[in-house]
Amino acid sequence: MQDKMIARAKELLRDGAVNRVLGWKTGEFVYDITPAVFTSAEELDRDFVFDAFTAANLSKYLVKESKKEGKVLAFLKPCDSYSFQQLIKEHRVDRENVYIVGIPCEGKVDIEALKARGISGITAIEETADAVTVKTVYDEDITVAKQDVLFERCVNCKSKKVVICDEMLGENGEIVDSDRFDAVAKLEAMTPDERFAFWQNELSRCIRCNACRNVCPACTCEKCVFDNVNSGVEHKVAANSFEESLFHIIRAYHVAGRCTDCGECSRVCPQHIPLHLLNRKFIKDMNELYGEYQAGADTETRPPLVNFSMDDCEPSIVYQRGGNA
Amino acid sequence: MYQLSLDNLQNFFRQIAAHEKLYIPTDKDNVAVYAEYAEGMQLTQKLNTNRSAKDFFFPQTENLYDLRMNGKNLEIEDTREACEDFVVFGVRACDVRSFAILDKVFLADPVDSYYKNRREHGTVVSLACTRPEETCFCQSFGIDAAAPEGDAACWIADGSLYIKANTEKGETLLSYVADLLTESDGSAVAAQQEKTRQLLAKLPLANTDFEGMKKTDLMAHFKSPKWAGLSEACLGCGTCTFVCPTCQCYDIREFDTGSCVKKFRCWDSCMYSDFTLMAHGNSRNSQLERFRQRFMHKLVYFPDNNDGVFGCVGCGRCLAKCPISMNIVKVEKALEVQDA
Amino acid sequence: MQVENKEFKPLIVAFCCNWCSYAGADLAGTNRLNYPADVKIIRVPCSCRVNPMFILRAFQRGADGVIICGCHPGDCHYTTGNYYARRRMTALFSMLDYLGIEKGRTRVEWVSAAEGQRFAETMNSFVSTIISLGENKRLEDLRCKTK
Amino acid sequence: MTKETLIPLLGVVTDIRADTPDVKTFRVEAPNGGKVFEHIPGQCAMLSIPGAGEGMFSITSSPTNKEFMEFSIKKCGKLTSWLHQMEVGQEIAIRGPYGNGFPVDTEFQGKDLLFIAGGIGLAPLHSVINYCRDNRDKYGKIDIVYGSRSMDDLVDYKEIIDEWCAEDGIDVYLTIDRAQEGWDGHVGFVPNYVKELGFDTNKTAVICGPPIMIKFTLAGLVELGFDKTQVYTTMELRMKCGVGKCGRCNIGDKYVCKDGPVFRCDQLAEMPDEY
Repeated sequence: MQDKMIARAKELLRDGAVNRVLGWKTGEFVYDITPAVFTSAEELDRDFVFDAFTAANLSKYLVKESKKEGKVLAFLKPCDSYSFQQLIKEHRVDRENVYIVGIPCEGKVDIEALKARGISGITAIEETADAVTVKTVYDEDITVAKQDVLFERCVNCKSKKVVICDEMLGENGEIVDSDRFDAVAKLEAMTPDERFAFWQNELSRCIRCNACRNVCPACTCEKCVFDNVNSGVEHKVAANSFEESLFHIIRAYHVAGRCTDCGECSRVCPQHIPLHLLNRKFIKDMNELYGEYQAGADTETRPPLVNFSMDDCEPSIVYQRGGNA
Repeated sequence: MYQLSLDNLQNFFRQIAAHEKLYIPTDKDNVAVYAEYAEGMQLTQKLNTNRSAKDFFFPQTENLYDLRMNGKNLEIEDTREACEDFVVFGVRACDVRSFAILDKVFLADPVDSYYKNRREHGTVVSLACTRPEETCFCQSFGIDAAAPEGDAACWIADGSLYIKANTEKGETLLSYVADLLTESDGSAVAAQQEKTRQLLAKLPLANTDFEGMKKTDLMAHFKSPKWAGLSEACLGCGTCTFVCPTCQCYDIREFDTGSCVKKFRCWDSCMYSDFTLMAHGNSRNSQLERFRQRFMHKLVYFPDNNDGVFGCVGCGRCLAKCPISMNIVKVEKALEVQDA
Repeated sequence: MQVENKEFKPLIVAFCCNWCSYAGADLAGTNRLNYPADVKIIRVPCSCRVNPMFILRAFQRGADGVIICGCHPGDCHYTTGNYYARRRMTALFSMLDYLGIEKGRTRVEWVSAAEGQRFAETMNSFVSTIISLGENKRLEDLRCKTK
Repeated sequence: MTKETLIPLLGVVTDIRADTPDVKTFRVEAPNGGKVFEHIPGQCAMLSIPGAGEGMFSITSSPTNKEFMEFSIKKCGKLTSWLHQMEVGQEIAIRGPYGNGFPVDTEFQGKDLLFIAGGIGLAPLHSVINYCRDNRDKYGKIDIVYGSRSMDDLVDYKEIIDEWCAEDGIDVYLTIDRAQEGWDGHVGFVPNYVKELGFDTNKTAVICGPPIMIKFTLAGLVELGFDKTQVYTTMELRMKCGVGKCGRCNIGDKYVCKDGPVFRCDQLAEMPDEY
């Protein structure tokens, strides 16, 4: 796929259809891949990469890139295409300045999951269709099935379909029947005390680095309330459990109805907090209470929180269901 | 050098904990963290803790003092709590060196008494590495992962813990566990060090050389055209700063509790847009400038002010944690190319 | 099991919409209907003015319960404000429940300008719910509790 | 310096003067009288008010004054607005002194001095001007060029007219940006006025004012034949700790709060342009 992408990018550059390419750039050790803008065929040949580790969602970069001079070619995976379409819906990107090439995705490998298997000192990684083979300085040669080391978001993939593109490289996939809400349901089934203990433990690890916020393609405010000195909540550090909860509730709430469940927040969290479980709770609730809704699936429908119906349920429904008082 | 069978490790911890608060790296939620020793707590098998050890001396947040205003009267109350003696066990060579770098900042005149107080009460027991990771590059800064510094240094080899005191504090620590220790000639340690050093030489970043940065002067690095490309993907989050053992920038803020105003200090990141924001404007408006500041500070400004010592210890945390995998090694390599 | 604490005086914050519920509270007052003095009313233009942050901040500052009162659905002064508020608060309350905050610490009630009686009853019932739940310990900021 | 670097001392505001519509001068003394701490001209202090924040201000009074310190402060943000509202008798938190100050006892000694200020930029120079007046025999001729938007915006106008202008060996040149009724002095921007006045190049110059004014005045002086080593300026940047540790005012290998705020212009030329 990488070769096909480079070839197509070079064609489009040469034809003048675009003047730059947004993609992924190789790093020092196979897996440390950085999003980058390429402007020439040489750069593409030298540095462009697309493999099991090109996990970063490029849509957010298009907010800025699409405002620049000329058309930019962006390679979007299914997840990224949902985020991009949501940004179009919110008028955050200039669609006409972006040429989108959709690319299929079979899931991305989480290096942390590999390392959690005790693999360290990685010197090389080889990838086949359904496995990765890792070589280490300890003269090991370890083969792991991809399925076992995918990101959580890929294990519970919601859609392999690129929802918006100018052209598709390879075959577009379909929306997948996923079990992504199972983890949320499991938490809902706990008692409040258990849930409280669970989240206290998770959120107490937060170091307030803002990676979850800054990577989120839905978090595109010019000035975040948590950076606004006049908001009274701009503190740079989660000084206690209250501020941890406050930050994460508001962060998730602010993208509720707009979150496409791309899973970037959990991917980047240096403290491994399962932030997607907060976002998914909102999605699950809204699906159940206001009808199925997938952010980014289209550009017309109104997101549930900026919509209403006369016969919506009352907020007290929250305390009536579940039954785990 | 002294020796202790690993079967006795719990006794070793127990006896230290009987004298002073003891922190050891242990596994929690799939990562290693420093935790106060409790009966039966196991030492992690992981190379290093998820967060750095700088919290022990420079915590992410700490209260400085309280202010109370009553009409025109103001009351200033120093609220710091007395610091007890404590021991941090199992600090890796890179993190031990980070304390020396923080010392250069906080113990320089005028001394930061909050930091100094903790530093004086803390005993650092290092632990030699045996299984370095690909993200490690401490050797680029002259750090020997097989021979860590610290008040006392430890090695784990052939089912035994070897320990050697380097300072008076280290000697005091050994006195807590004297009955558990036997003399050793350290041959097992030497053999293990040899093995570790061979592994270190094979690491992918083994040949990263930061000294090349010094060949070019400050303004040439500052004006390098490379910064634009390096910083273009930067999200402006503070991950690299907050996992870094040597980042020391802080903010002083206040929290109004309703009954008083608490002045506290907390880690800050030069990557944040409001770091240099003032009432009349911002001196670093773009992420390029902020990104450049972080690396210029570590690789150029800090050595300029501190006899050539870089503000980095090669622990590799930022390499592993950056959401977009941009890091100090890539920056160094890019700037180096420009020199050639 | 919550031990009944006679000493416990809950602090309740009530966000009342200017057009209905605040007038309802006024009516309760002029009719001399009793409701606990623990309820502190904050007047807002519309129930949909209530940002989730307001609710969390109230808890931070020591509130034990937060209630949002607005016009009855269909009667909003701004036509549809309370419909939006209804969805938003549902989502927020559900999230608080998900995080393990006690059910019932937050509530939404629709009270019209003519319902002084209903306002007093609502407040009485909410205060007694909060008394039975006890002090807010799960969304508190200890710094605000020190003297 | 304040013994605990981050913990302030108490100061009492004993006098407040309104200098211009948006500048007030505050006199601060220790609760038991006298100065809270000693300083040298050009140094700063951190003033704080609970709830309004903390900010770095230059000390405008001369160290030769043994009874009190003064601060001329322009209203422009949250903290300064609060300060402008307070009344005499208010206690505030103060720590310092911070920064290097002007080299009054070394490089300045025996030199003819040229002070150039724009607007509130007079505040840091006020201290050094009065210090030089009080140690008159140590310095040569003193020239002061001071400009502001309008007559009403000239800080310390009364003192300038009554004391500075009246003193032998001091020449004061005032200017305002636009002509106005009641003003028969010079009209025009400071950098141009300096060029018009055409000073001898054997002087040591000190500039303070808005960044744009500093830039053009420096260019003007260079045009007149001044060398950058003869020109000093004082800067302000966001500061939190005041002791070169919090990293906020770091430019190049300098910390403005510790290595500055006074810089010689040839030093500035070697620093990254981030101020």
